[in-house]
Amino acid sequence: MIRVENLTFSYPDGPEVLSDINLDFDMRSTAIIGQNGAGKTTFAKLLKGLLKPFIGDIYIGDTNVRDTSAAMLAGKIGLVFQNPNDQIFKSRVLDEVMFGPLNIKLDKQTARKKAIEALKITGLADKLEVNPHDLSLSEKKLLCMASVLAMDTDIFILDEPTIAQDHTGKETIRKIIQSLKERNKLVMTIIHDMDFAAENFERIIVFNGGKAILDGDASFVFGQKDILQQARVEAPAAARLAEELGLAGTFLTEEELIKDLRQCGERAQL
Amino acid sequence: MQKQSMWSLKFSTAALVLIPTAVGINYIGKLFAGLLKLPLWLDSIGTVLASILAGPIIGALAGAVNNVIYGLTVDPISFVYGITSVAIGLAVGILCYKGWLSSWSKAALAGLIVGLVATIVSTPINIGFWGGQTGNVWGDALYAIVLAKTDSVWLASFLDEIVVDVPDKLLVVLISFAIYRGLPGSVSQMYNNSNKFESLD
Amino acid sequence: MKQISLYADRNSFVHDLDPISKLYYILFSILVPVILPSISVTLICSFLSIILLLLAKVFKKALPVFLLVFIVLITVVIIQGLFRPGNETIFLKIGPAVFYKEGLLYALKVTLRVTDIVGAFLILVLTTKPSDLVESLVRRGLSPRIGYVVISVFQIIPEMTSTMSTIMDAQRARGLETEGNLITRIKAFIPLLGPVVLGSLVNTKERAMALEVRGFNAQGNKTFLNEEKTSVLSKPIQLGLLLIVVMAFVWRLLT
Amino acid sequence: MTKIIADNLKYKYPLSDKLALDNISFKVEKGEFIGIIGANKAGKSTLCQALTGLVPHFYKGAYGGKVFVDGLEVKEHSIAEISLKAGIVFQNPFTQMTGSKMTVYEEIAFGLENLGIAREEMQKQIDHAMELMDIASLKERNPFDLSGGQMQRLAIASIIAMNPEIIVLDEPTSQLDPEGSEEVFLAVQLLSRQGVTVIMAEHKMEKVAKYCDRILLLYNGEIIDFDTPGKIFSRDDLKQYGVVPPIFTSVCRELGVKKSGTDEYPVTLEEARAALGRKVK
Repeated sequence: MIRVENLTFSYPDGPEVLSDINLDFDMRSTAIIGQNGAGKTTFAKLLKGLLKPFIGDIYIGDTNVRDTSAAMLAGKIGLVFQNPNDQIFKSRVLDEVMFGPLNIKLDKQTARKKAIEALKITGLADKLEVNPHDLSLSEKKLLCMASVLAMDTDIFILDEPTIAQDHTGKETIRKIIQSLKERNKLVMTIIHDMDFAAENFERIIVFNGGKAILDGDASFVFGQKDILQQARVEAPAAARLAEELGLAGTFLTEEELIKDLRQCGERAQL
Repeated sequence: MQKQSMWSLKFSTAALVLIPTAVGINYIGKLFAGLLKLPLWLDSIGTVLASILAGPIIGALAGAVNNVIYGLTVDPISFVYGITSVAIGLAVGILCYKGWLSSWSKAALAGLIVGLVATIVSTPINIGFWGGQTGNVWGDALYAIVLAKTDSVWLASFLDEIVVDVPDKLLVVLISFAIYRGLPGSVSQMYNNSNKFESLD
Repeated sequence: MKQISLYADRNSFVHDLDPISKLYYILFSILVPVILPSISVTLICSFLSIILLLLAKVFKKALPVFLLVFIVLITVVIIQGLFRPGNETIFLKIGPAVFYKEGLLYALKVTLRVTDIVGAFLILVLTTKPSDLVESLVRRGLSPRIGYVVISVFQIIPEMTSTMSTIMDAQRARGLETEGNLITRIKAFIPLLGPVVLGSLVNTKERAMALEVRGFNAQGNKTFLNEEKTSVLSKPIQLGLLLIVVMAFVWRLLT
Repeated sequence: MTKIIADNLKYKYPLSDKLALDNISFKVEKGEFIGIIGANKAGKSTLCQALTGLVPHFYKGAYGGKVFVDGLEVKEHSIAEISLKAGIVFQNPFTQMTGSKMTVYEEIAFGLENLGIAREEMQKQIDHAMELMDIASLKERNPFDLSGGQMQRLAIASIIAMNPEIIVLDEPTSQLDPEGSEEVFLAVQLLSRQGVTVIMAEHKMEKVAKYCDRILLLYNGEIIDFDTPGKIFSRDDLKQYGVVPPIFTSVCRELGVKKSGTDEYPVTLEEARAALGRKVK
């Protein structure tokens, strides 16, 4: 879906933010993790065509991002920004969600249909007529997700989706990611919430100092304790508990850990 | 709830904090207009919004502060035109209080009035300061023509200002009205300084 | 963070002066040429400002501002020279354009007056930290709340400007076109400005609360962290400037 | 010594027809570190604001019952008066900066200037607050140039410098990265050890379990429970209030492993290790 070749980037007069990144994105859902300032958001903006590579190339399908504009890429790749206040401007939830689809030249009927679908997935279907700024921060974040979902792109990038979400909100986002996967979309995220990343994403890439220093499935990545420490990334809670208990292997979720501990218990009883 | 007098000098903190925000909006409006290469200034949206939300005094203060800041940061001449900004703030606040900002057609009319007020206040300043010009290419071209034809500095200067100000203020008031109508209740009621909380005991 | 203030940090006796004396100087520069409206007086005042700008080592920073003003002044010279009512004496003929002496003299007067006033303001603006100016005024009775309002703009504008690029990105990511014909560009204005306005209005609530819990509305006298900047020269300078204004006035009455 | 007393507090925002807080009664003793948890819209922020006078003085609306902070009845005193007793820190560090000060040092001074504190005293209090929040090295920096975690610690320092007995924090780490969050938690813990009474609304249950003495569980504007982390997270019905306990607790609950000698499940990594370790080995 996406091919990144020898990508290097720096802002004018600034130091290098990304250096020599080579990555291929297949259909596996992918989480990019790493400290603030590791270059994650810049990377997402480059994929989205909002910034142009300094050196190197990015291909979305067969299109080189260099040869196209952000507005033209809008129908192919969706990016949900971190702060909903940076994009909400309509006075009705439905209008806000229809804005994107209308921009990519869908007719009004289709745009409305897609918008309502997206609002259903995000659990906001009963709020079509509400003023977006009367929503809570977590609902606003879901609204922004809906406004990108409605554009029905093949690729979705979510920037810190779980910030300000309580348990219910996280469950909703989990379901959104599931349904996107089922519809054969590539889902990517930039995230600090390691528990959520470990549970919901197949592939994890660790950024540190502008380089992709680790790349693999979640159990591989969270098993590399030394490299994680160097990138100052904390492993998911389940993995930390397993380590404290001296269990062999990497545990990503509560369920995996419980299963293993049960077996341990049974073995002890035998 | 009783409607408070529009001339009250007791401001809530929210209303005061609205002033720097309004100045910021003015600034950003001008910046975006420049970025999009629009042929107008659109640099008083914040002042107009402040007036609509918090009354003529806050609007006038926002106008004054706006020009003081411009004077301190870009162009000292702006200090002098602070009077125009104050007038815009007052005019919008009064019109709004009298119920003029209730429909698109009324808002458009209000925009024209605000443009006229701005022109009437600016013209003497233009004459005193520049001999009547505005620095706007189209306006000044008209000024030159009228001056050559009629010998009236006042008429020329007035027309110079009006062709620039009226379309700009009309659009500014309409944009502000559009934004205001889209505000949720929780934001728009924040700035009125309604007196007391009720008791549930 | 990018600063919007024009203040230039230098070492000079003008910088060391208190802001209030500089306000007196502005008053002086406006009043004297009004009281004695001759070209030579205005010329002297303008020169005085320019010399002070040079001594304060900020003349280079003043140039762009003067340039901005002079662009307008050029049109004044042209239009007044050509069309000013009362133009009689031909001064210069360039092709079909005829410049008259009366109009040009008038334009010269406007130019000098503007230079004088802009120069005086620039001395204040370029050599005084905005916060020092406002603090001085607050000490002299300006409401601290209004003082806060003025000073906070200097930080709020850069903050808002920096969200501008994020908003551009966010809306372009949703397919908004920001280039193209006039209609396209006009259509882009609201989706771009809307989030700044709404976001900043929502922020005013939290900022107002944060201020109130830090005693913004406390009764009683306020104190200041920084000591007031004073100079032994302040009083003599302020008195001297006032004296000149009064003398100019008397001179005007007598002659 | 009791620092906070809420007695049947009720509150309704203007333009709303539903009580945001209802029948809220509890007491907090000096030096306690209290966590407020609950789903979004449970009333956490409103309660935080009610402890510092913003509810009702800033919002107006309708108010009933009584709240005392350090002996002062909130309803009867201005926000400025209450701020000497109880300070509050919000979610977003940006909006808490006054925007009128050029350095960290001056930013902290803002509140003290408003209160009319004498200069020497002011400097002492600022230095103390900077040291507690570990930001003394940032003294001359522009507040807006700081990282999120640094800025939030500056916000806390600005409140601490005013010497309140109580500090209320409304989800202070929700916008920060893990590193910034940890910085803030450690700083707040330090405050609590100095005898300051801390009230913190928070979503990160792992942290709440680790740092808080007691937890107030809110749902729909009402108090469901107010007890130790062990007791709260051992409740069987937590999920129905939109709260999920730390993973450590769920794992132990699933395996039926309790803290030795109690009827509670472990809530922190250390407790879980201690309890499970016996089983694994």
